[in-house]
Amino acid sequence: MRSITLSQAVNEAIAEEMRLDSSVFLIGEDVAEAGTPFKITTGLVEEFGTERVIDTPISEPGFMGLAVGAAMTGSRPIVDIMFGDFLFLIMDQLCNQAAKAHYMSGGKLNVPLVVRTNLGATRRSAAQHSQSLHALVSHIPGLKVAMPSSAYEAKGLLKTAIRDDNPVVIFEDKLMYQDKADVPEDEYLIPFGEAAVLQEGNQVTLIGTSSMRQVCEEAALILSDEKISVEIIDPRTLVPLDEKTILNSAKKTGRVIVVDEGHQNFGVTAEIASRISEKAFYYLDAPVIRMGAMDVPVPFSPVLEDLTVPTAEKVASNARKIVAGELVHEL
Amino acid sequence: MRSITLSQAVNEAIAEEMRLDSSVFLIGEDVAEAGTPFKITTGLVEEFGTERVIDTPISEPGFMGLAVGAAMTGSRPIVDIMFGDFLFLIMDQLCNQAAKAHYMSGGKLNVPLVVRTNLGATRRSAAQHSQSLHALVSHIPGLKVAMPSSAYEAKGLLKTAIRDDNPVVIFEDKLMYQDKADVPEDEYLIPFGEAAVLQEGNQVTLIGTSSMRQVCEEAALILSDEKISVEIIDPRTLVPLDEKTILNSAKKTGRVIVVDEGHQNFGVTAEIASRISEKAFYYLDAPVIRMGAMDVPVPFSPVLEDLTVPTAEKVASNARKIVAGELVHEL
Amino acid sequence: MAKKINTNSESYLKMYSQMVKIRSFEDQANQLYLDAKMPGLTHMYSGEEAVAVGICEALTVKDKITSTHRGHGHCVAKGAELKQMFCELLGKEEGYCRGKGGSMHIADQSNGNLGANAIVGGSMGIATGSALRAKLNGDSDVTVCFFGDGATAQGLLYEVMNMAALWNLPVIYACENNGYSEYTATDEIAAGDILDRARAFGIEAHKVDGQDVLAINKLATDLVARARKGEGPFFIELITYRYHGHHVGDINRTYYRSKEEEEDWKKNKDPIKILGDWLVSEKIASDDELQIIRDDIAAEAHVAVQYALEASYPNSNEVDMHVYMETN
Amino acid sequence: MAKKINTNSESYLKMYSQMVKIRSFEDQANQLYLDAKMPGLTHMYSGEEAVAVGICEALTVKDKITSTHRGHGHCVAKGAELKQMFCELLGKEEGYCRGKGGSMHIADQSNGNLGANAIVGGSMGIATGSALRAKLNGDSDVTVCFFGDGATAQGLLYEVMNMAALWNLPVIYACENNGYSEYTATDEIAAGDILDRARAFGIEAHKVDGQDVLAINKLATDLVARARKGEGPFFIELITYRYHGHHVGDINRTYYRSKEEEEDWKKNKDPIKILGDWLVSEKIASDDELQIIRDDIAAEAHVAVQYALEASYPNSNEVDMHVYMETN
Ligand SMILES: Cc1ncc(C[n+]2csc(CCOP(=O)(O)OP(=O)(O)O)c2C)c(N)n1
Ligand SMILES: Cc1ncc(C[n+]2csc(CCOP(=O)(O)OP(=O)(O)O)c2C)c(N)n1
Ligand SMILES: [Mg+2]
Ligand SMILES: [Mg+2]
Repeated sequence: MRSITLSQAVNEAIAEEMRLDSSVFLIGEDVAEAGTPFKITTGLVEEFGTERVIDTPISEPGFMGLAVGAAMTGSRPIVDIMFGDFLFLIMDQLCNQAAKAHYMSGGKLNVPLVVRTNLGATRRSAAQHSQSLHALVSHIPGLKVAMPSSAYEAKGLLKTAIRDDNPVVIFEDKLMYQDKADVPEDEYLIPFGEAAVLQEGNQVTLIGTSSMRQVCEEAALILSDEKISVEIIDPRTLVPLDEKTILNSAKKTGRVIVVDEGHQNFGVTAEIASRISEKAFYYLDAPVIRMGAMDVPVPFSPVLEDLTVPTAEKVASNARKIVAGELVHEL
Repeated sequence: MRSITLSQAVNEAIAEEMRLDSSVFLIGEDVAEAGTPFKITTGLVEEFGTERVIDTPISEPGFMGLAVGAAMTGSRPIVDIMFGDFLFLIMDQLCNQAAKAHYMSGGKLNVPLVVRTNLGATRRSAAQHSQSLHALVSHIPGLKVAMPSSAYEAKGLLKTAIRDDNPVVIFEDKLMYQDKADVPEDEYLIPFGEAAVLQEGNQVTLIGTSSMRQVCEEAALILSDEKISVEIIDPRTLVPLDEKTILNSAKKTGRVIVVDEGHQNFGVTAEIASRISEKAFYYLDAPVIRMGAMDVPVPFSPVLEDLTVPTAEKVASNARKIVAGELVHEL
Repeated sequence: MAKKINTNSESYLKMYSQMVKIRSFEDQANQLYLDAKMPGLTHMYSGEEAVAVGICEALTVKDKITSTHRGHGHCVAKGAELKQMFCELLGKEEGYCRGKGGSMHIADQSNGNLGANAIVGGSMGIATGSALRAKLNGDSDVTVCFFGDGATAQGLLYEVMNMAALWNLPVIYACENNGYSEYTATDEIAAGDILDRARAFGIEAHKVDGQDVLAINKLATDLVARARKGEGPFFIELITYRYHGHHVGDINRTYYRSKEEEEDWKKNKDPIKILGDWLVSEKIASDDELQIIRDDIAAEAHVAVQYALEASYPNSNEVDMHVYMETN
Repeated sequence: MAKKINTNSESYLKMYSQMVKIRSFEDQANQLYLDAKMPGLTHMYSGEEAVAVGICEALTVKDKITSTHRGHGHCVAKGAELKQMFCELLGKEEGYCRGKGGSMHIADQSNGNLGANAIVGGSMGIATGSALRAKLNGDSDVTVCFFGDGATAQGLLYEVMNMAALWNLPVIYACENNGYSEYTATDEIAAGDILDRARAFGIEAHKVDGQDVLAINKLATDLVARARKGEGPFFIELITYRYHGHHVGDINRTYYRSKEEEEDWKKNKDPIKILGDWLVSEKIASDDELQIIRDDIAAEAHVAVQYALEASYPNSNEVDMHVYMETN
C-alpha cells in the first residue's frame, strides 16, 4: 500500500469530500494560497477556487460564528483553527451556539460543521501555541471529538467528521504532520465511537490518544523485550467514546495505563480511568494509572518542555511496576 | 451567631476587602447602581464610588482583558461575569493570558484577580444561562478554582481569593443566593486546599461540590433513618484540591460517591473519582460512583430540566446499593 | 410619518395586525408571569413592534432572521403561530422547540427564524454566516440580524461586519436602539457614534425612527432589494423604546429611567397608535374596524394561552433526545 | 522627514543606536535560526525599527508597553539588555523569563514591557487595563499598545477602545501597518479604513510614516504628554514594512509579495539609513562616526549571542515553579 504523510491525508480527505458535496467549504486564516502555515491545504484553492477555500481576517470568533450560521442553513463548513490554543477564542460560538442549537431547537436546527485544529507540545512554541485542549470540548454535550493518531486515522476520521450532521472538533498532532503511514487509495471512512485495538496482549492495557498512541507503541516495544504482554488501544474518538472495547480490555488484562497529552488534572485520563475503575472494578489487579501532561503551562525552554509530556520510558516503567504488583503512587 | 444570605455574604466579603486594600476594585455589567441582576453588589457603589465599582459595556472579553492588565500592574480586580455560561467568552483572556503570565515570565509578572461567577441549573433559564463550567477552568494550570457551598464558605473563600496573588475563579450557586447560613461577624478567611468534613461517618463517603453539598446532606438525612453512617465532604476548592482529606475518608469508609453539578462526561467527578481509585485502590470496597449532571444541554422545560441534576433521592439510593454490596452499574 | 409607499391597503392592515399580535402576545406573556404560571423570566418586546414588523414585512418566507433574548416580536413578525409560541414559553411539547428552548431560544426555522439567542450578540456570526451560505450557493435570500444597542459592545460585531463588507454579503444589521442595556443607559457605555462604527468598515448605514413602521418598511424594502442584488451589507439603527422593564421581573426602575420618560413614549410614540391614526386619517380603516382587529387578535391570543396552559409537557425520555442528530 | 524637534543631538544619536541595536539583534537571531541553534521559530522586526524606537523614546521607564509576536524591537527599544534577550530566545536560565517564555513571550517588567504575546491582539486588553490602573491609582504613566494591521480584525480591539474612550484612559494604540498578516496582504482582509474604526469610537487617530523615526517620535511625544493630562486615548497607524518573511522560516514568499517591493523598501525606505543620512546632512554625525556606532553595536550583539550560547539551561526542577505565586 502507498504511504503518505498525515498532512497529505488531511488534504485528500478535504479534497475528496469537497468533490463529493458542493456544500462543503473550507474557511480560516491563510488556508488558500498559503495552504496554511503547516502547508496542509496546499492545492485546494487551485481546484476549488476562493469561494470554497476562504481566507479570513484574523477573527476566530467571527469566522467560527459564520460557520455556525452557514451550517445551520445548509452548508457544511470546515473551520481551520490554526493552533489548538486559539480554541479559547471560539468557545462561545462553539460551545454556546454550535453545540446547543440542535437540542435547544428541539431537533429542528442542526449544525454540521468540522473544526480542524491541532494539539501537541515539544515544538518549542511555548505556552500559547502548544496546548492540547481536547478535554475541554469533550466536556460539552453536543460536540463530537476525534483524535487521529496517524495519517490513516486522520483521513478516515476527517471524512466521517465532514459527513456527520453535528459539530465535530478534530485534533491533529502538529508533530505528526510529516509522519507517514499506509493509507489506502480507495475511499474509506472510520466510524466514530470505535476504538482501535492496535496490539493484543493480556498483562497490561495501554490506552493512548493521538500523539500518545506512538508513545504507547514504543513502550510496548520496550516491554516486549521483557516478555510483558501488552494490549494497545487507541480510542480514536473521545465523544462518542468506545467504552465497550476499553472495558473489555481492562477486564482481560486487569491492569491499565491511560496516556494522553492534555494536562492531567481534570483531563481526559480522568474520564477514561474513572470509567474503568467504576465499571471494571472487580476485574482490576492494580489501580488504573493516569499519565497526562504535567499541570504547568508549556515552557519554552527545550530542557523543560521535554519534561512535561509522557514518554515511552515512563510508560514502560509504570507498566513494569503494575505488572510486578508494585505501587506507582505512594498510598 | 447571626445568619445571612449567600448574597449578603458575598457583598460583605467584597466590601471588607475593598476597605482594607485600595487596589481592589469591582468591574462588570450593571454592578454599580443596579447591584447586578442578582442584587449582590447593592450598596457598594455608594460606599466606594464609580471609580472602584465600574459598570462596563457588554464586552466580557474586553473587560476581562482590562482586568488582566490592571492586575499585572498593581491592581486587584474582581471581575463579575453575570452568568457562568459567559465564561466561554473570556476563555482566551482567562486561560491564555491570566493563567499563564506568571509562568511565561519566569515569575516576574503576576495577575492577582478574581473572576466571580455562578453555576447551577433548575432556574428555568435554559441552555445558555444554566451551565456549571467549573471543570473547564480547573483543567488549566495557573488558575485556582473555588466552589462555595453556603454563605459561610462564600464569604471566607472570596476573601481568600481576593488576597491571593493568582487568578482565581469562584463559582457561586445561583439558586443559593437567598439561602441563609451562620456567618461570624468577625473577620475570617477560609484557606484554599482545605476540604470541609461536614459530617463524620464510616460506611460511605459523599463528596459534594457547591450546590451538591446540600444534596449530599439531604441524602445523608434519608440514610440516617436507615442507620447508614455517612461521611460528607465538601472540597471547597477544586484547585488546589485537598486530596489528603478525600483519600483519608475513602480509605476509612471504602465507599465513595462523588456528586457535582457539572456535566458528568470529562467533568469534575472524573477527576475526583479517578484520584481515589488510583490512590486508595486497595481500600475500596466498591467502585467509586460518579454522579454529575446529565450530558445534555440544559433544557428549558421544567419537567425535563429537573431530570438533569443529581437529587438527594438518587444519591441515597446509590449509597444504599453500594453499602449493601449491590452494583450500581451493570458490569 | 413616511408617505404612502404603495396603494395596497392590505399590506398596511397586515402591519397593523402584526404589531397588535405582538402586543397581545406580550400582554398575555406578562400576565402569565404575574400569575406565576411562567417558568423563569422573559423579556417583553412591547413598544418596539414597528421594528420587527417593518423589517419582516419586507422579507419573504425564504429570507432569514436571527433574533435576541427579546425575541417574541421577531418571531411573530416572521410568521410564527401564537399557540406554538406560548407552548414553547411554557415548556410544552407542542412548542416550537418541543419546550427545550423556551423564550430565549425560540426558533421557527420553517419561517426562516434561526432563533432567539441568550448570548448578547451571539447571533451576529450566525446571521452573517447564513448570508455567506446564500452567496456561496447562489441563493437569493437575505438575512437580517436583529440586536440591541447594548450588543454593539460585543467585538464579534466588528469581526463579522468586516467579513460581510469584504465579501459583499446579503446581510442587514438591524440595531434596535431602545436606549438601555439592562439597567444602564447605553449612552454611558457606548462611545462615539454607532452608525460611524459600521461606516468605518465601508458599510452603508441608516438611522430611522423605530416607531414609524411605514418608514422602516420602506427603508427595509429598498435595502433588501439591493442586498439581493449583491449590494449589501447594510446597517440600520432603529430608535425605539421598551415599555416594560428589562425583563418581566424588573418592576422598580426609577433608578435608571424616569416614569415621565416611559409615559412620554407610550403616549406620544406608540407604534400601533401612530399607524392606527394614519390608517384612519388616510381612510384606509375606521376606528371601529381597528378596534375589531385588536379585539379579534386579543381573543386569539387568549385562546392560544389557554391552549398552551392545558397542553402537555414533553415526555421525560425526551431529555436526552436531540443532543446529537443521527447521521444517515 | 520632520523638522529637527530639539537641539539635543544626543537624543537623535540614541534613536539611531537603538534602531541599529534592534537590527543587529535580529541579524544575529536570524543567523541562530539558519545555524539551527534556535529552538522553534521567531518573527523578525527588521525594517520596522523606527516604530518601536520613535515611540519608546517618547516614554519614560515608568510608562508601559505591550508587545506582539514580533516583539524583539519593542523589547530593545524599551531598554532591555541584549544578553538577557538572547538567553531568553535560547531558553536559558538567565533569560528575561528564565527561558520559560521564549521569543513570543519575552517580557521585561523592570523597563515597563508587559510582554510579547503569541495571541494576535491578545495584549489589547492588557494595555488598556494597565491604563485603567494608572487612572484609578492616579499614576501618571501612559501605556502604549503595539499591534499589527492584521490584529485589527480581532473584535477585542473595538471592545477595549470603547472603554478607553468612555473613561479617557491614558493608552495609545499603535498599529504597525506592515501591509501583511502572515501570508496575506491585509488589504484583502480589512474593509474600510483603519483610522475610521478608531474615530468611530471618538478616538483621535493619526497616520504617520513608520520609517521616519523623528516624525514618529514627535507625534508620540505630543500624544504621550496629552495622554498624561487625561486627554487620551489616541490611535496611531504607522506605515511600515517587514524585511524578512512572516517568521524566519518563511523563505519563499513571492506568491504573496514581490522581490521588487521588498527591494524598494530596503533601498529607499530603510529607517536606519533615512535617519543616518539626515544626521550626516545636519552634521550631527559623520558617516564614519555612524559606522563606528554600527560596528560597536554589532560587536556587542555578537558578544551577547556568544554569551547566551554558552549560558546554562534552567534546572529541571524549574519546570513546575511559577505556575502559582506564593501568597504571603
Ligand atoms: C454575553 C452576554 N452578556 C450579558 C448578558 C446579560 N444581558 C442580557 S440582555 C442584556 C442587555 C442587552 O441590551 P441590548 O443589546 O440593548 O438589548 P435590549 O435588552 O435593550 O433589547 C444583558 C447585559 C447576556 N445575556 N449575554
Ligand atoms: C489569535 C491568533 N490567530 C492567529 C495567529 C497566527 N498568527 C500569528 S502572527 C499572524 C499575523 C499577524 O499579522 P499582523 O497583526 O499584521 O502582525 P505582523 O505579523 O504583520 O507584525 C497570525 C495570523 C495567532 N498567533 N493568534
Ligand atoms: Mg437596548
Ligand atoms: Mg502586519
